[in-house]
Amino acid sequence: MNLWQALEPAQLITLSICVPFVGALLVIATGKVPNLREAVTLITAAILLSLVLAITDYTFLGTTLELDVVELFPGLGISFNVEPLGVLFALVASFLWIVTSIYAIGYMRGHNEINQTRFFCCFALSISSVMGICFSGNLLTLFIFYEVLTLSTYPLVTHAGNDAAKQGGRIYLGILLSTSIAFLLFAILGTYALTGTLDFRAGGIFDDSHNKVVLSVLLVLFCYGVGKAAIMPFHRWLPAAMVAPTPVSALLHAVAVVKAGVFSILKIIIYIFGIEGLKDLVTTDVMLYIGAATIVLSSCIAMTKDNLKARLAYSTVSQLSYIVVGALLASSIASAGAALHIATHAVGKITLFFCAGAIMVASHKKNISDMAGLGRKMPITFAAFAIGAISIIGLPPMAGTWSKWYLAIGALETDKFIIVAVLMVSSLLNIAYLLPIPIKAFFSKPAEGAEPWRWSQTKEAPLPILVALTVTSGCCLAMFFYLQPLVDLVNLIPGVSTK
Amino acid sequence: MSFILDYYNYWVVVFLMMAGFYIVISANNLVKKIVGLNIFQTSVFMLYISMGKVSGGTAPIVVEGVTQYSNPLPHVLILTAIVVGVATTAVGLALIVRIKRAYGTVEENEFDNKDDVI
Amino acid sequence: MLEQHLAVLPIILPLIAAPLALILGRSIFSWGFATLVSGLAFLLSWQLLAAALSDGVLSYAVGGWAPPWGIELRVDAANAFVLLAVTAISTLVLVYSKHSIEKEVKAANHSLFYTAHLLCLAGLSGILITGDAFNLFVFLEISSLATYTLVSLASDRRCLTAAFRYLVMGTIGATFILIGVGLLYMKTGTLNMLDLAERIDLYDSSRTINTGLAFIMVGVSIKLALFPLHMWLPPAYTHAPSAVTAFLASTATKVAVYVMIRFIFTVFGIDHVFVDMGMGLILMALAVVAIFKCSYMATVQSNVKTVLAYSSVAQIGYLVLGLSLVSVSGLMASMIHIFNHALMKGALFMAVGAVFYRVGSVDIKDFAGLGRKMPLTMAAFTIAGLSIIGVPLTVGFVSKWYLVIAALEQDQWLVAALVLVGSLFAVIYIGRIIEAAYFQKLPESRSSENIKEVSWLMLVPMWVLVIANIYFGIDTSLTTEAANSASEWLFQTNSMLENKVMEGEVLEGHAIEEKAQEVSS
Amino acid sequence: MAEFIDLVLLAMLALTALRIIFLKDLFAVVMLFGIYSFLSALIFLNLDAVDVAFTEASVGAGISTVLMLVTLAITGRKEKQSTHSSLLPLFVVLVTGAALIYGTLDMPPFGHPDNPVHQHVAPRYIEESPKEVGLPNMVTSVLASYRGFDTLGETVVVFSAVIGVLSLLGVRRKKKKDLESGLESHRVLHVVAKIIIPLVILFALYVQFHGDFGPGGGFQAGVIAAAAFILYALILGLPKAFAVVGPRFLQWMAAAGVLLYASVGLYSMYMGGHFLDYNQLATDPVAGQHYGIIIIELGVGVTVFAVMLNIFYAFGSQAERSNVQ
Repeated sequence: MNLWQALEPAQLITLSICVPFVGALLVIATGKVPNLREAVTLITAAILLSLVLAITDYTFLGTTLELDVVELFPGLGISFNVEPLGVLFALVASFLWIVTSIYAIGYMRGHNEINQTRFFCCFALSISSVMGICFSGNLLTLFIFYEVLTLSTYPLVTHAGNDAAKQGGRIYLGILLSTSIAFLLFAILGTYALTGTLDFRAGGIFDDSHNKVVLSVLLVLFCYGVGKAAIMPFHRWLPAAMVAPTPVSALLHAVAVVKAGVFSILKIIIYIFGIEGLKDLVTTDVMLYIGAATIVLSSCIAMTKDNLKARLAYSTVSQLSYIVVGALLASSIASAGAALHIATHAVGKITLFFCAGAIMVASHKKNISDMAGLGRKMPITFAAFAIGAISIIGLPPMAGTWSKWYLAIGALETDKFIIVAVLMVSSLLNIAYLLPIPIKAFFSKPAEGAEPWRWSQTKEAPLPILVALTVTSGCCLAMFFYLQPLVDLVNLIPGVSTK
Repeated sequence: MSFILDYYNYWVVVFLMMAGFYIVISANNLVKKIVGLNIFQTSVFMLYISMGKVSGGTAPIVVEGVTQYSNPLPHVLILTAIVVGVATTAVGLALIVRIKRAYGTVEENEFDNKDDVI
Repeated sequence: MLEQHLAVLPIILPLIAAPLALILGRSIFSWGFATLVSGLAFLLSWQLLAAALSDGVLSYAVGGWAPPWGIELRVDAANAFVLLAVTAISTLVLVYSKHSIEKEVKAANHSLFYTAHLLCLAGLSGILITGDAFNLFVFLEISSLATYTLVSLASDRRCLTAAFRYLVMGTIGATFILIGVGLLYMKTGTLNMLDLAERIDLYDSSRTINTGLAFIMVGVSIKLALFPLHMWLPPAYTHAPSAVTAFLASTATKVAVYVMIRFIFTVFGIDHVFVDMGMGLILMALAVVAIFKCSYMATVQSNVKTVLAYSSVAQIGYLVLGLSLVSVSGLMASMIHIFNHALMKGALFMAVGAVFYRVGSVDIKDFAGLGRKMPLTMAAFTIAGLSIIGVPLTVGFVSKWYLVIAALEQDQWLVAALVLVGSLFAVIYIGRIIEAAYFQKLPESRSSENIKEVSWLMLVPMWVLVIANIYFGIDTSLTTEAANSASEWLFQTNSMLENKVMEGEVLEGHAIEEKAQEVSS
Repeated sequence: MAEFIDLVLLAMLALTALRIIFLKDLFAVVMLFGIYSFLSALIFLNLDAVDVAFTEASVGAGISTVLMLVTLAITGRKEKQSTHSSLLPLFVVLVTGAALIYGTLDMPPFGHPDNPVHQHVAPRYIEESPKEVGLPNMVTSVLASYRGFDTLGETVVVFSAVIGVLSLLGVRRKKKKDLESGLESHRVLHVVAKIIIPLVILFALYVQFHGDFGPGGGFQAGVIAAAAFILYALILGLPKAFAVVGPRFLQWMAAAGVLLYASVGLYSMYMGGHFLDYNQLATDPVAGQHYGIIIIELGVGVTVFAVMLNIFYAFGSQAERSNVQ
């Protein structure tokens, strides 16, 4: 599927970052003509996907793609280096961008949102920076694109411009920027001061000569510095970001931004500390149990939320910590599970958000308690919701099964039975807070006092929305049966294996 | 005793400087602050001139038969410094005149009641 | 001819131009003339930096009298670098000030404004270049007097009290420096800085010398607004005309920081200052307190100029922190930040001045909705604001990077952490303004007013600085090279001084400097 | 004997300073400051600094005091009681003073010929300057030649001061002639003034050109000449003084003085020397020094005269304005 054979392989990296960026500029240029603007978005997304597929090809062929762009400091600059984990994330993000774009067109028009040009522009910009994060060759580059991602999503969060949106935006920017500057940058600088390099290397850049206590502190700083991974207690920004329009919540706060966070942690653990090196650090276990606590606690919080998006947000917080826990288990199979969870959780959660948005557009309902009986009016939507929910819970025949499977095996291998227990409990909690929603929607009657005249008018959401959520729920199903390419990709990561 | 003879001059000068400095930072009236500033500076000038003095020397103007002159360099520096001082004084006083016109007062504690001084 | 006099020209060019600008009289002529002269000074300082980087040091004996009898001008990589920043900002601000001044200063005072600006520029250049401690005092007073004048030219009456406070504090500072220089002179008999450096070591443990050092340090600290001696700065920056604030914020305090560096590294020697006197710890503590206290103050102000003024005091904390680390990389971080902070604050204050030009007030609430009305100005503000925060690909990030690396090099992990945590305040105080500009609606009362983008004469200098913020944030080679050779130069001079003491040999005249030059080449 | 005089003068200075601290009547404060200035001029004289004494007497006791008095006429003569505590200032002053006293302990003894200041740099001025520069007054040699750059800076400082004062106060030409200004009705004063003023100007010229040989020079001469015109303005009123030399003209004069000074430097650069290298001005270096010093002293004198008079004009017209009100 390589459409770009004529090009120098390394140029693909440049293109995959520049294409969405140029797309953003074109969106501004064509802002006056909505149809053209949306066409630009879709075409850009399609080109990007083809680029990433080409990069995937090269990765399977074993070609190394490296690119040094500019030297910021002596011997240190923006440089890119494609490795399998990044490719996996890039695949997920670029594929889901197309789907989300289709969805967003339906949603934004159906909802008559203001400032649509700014919306699509920032959207493309954040995808551009996600690509930068995926392919970053050193911590500095990762950090730079991480910050660009934070800044370019800020206007999306505050999109509505009302007080709630501004408050949400403040929390969002406040937590993400603060943690990244105070912890992540500090950890990066500390790493640089210790080792003199920031390159991602197989097996890590630390060795036995470095003080283990300092490294332990650095690990904590990295974990909390990547605020996007939403480890408690720095998870508040994610529910706060739910004030954004649903497509933003769907792609960015279920996929791109949050996954950029856990991806960064995974990448730092694999390529900076090294999975082996992690085992010697005292804080590994500490962070592991904090991650486990996050899984359980945020699931509990999710149960109490009646607002659908808020419930999904806490669910996301919980699921993100699966990946963190997988990474911190310091076993090759758990790491593989963590990497796969990036993909499987992405399709599952985005389906759920799509459904939430569809409900909002079609019936203007936000609260779960109002949705009883809605399933009969919107069968496709709620069917998709059920599929997504089952995938998140981790039951066959949905994609989520595999990643949880590997995570559990990893936990067993390392004799961390508490983690196994946490995984089980969490699955039960998932069932408790996700499944009742479609069940009630299909089998309950509308609550008393619902406006009947309005009720009768409710029908399925616009076509683009339905297309999008059908595709993603289809993916949940398909990935259960056809996960092998992704598993192969994950097995290419040094030190990580599903066996 | 010779210790005192050697240094009494400097000590008194230090006292004078500090008197001027005290007026600057404690005075309530802006004109008095400027007076204090002048006293402070004039006393610093004395420090400089004192160090240029040679016992038994004369003013540094060539006169037949004199071999011992006081050091001319501090004198030059202080000539310059005096001019700098009067320049500052003039600008400071001009500011005071304008402040009086704008606020109706030149007493420091009266500004605070008038919302303006940060 | 030109090469021979390169060192003196950046001083005398604006010095001579100032009276001419007064004679020209008409606002437009003085403006054009002053801008031209400042631009020439910029080109000269560019030459000067190139010469200093290739040849090491340029010494110029004014009046043909050899130092220490005459006054010497000494240009090295360090002061040429700062001079470049000063003249560049001056030129840009002058271009900018034409319209800004028309709005904020009475028409009758326009030519006086440009005269005072040139005088200030001449004073600052003189402070940087001179190699004579007393001559430094004279130029300090030229720039100070011009500054008091510039501050008091605004139309709001509060500028008067601000200028008066500045005048009193500034004069106290200058007098302290005068006392300090006097004490040094008393013990050494010389005023030439290099000569002083050589002779001070002969009297190493002298109480008089130490007192002199203390007085010079306190005096300079007042001038550079080091916490807690910064009280004059926020009102002065708040109430001065916007163009003046943009100029002063990015140059005057930077020059004072350079003076501090100059005295510590080339006159007293770091061993004396930091080891014997323990100044390093004091400076470091004050710097950290400045960063936190003043950053916090910046977050609670409502006037945007005051916000940025407090931010400046906090940034001075970073500058002082860098030099208090006593290492080549720490000093280099300070030198880079001198340059970078000039770029950031210049752009920010210019943007705020543009808002004042259109809206007539710079309270945060007046920024509401300006993102749409003045897109270019607010975009400039946003980018420069991100630079203050230290977002990657801006100069702010480069500064912070070097400062933290320098701290970590000395195993000062706590200081490094504090630097980063301190910079979080910038997120708040810049964020408040940006949020108001982009995510609040223009108040109803203003919608009828004709608020639109300012003229290109104000936008171009602003955007030149903004682009410089990004350019030097990506291509750091120029700043790094200049700052690095500047700080290495300062350290070499310093270590030469110390070696001399250890070997017990007394080098006469400028032998030390020649030796240092040999080593560097 | 000299030490004794010194001690007495210092004691009087200390008393004056103490009195100023506690006095609330500002008129008295300013008069005492004038006295303080005079006393310090005497001390300078006693310490062989004749040029400095001359300057301090004319500036500190003269111009500064006059300006302060004019300011008082506008702002009122009573200081109000301060509301804030004076403990903090006292503490700051005590600490500073203690530091200084500590610093004096290692100072070279007062007046001792072996002190470093008399051993390094200065000996060359004393021994060589009569030959190198050719003037008997070493202070003038150092001021105008060795440290001519400082003096250029000093002239520019004065110029900056007038820029500041003019921008703050401005000089207003009065339109209405109806108000009687000055002391026009005092006939006796008119006559005396008309006799004195030419003498003062003559003296100023003497000081200007005799500065090479005895105490004096451009700065003192400028101040004295300005004093003559200030006297004129006081007695005959500002409008009449404006008719003689107008404020606008004075602005140009102030600028011209600075330019005259700087042009000497530029010319010496043109002749192939360094900036302000007077040796280049003539074939004989000593003659060149002499030409250079005369011209730059003239520049200083012109600027100082123009600036001082213009500052007085500015304050004077403000005072008249407040009288009208």
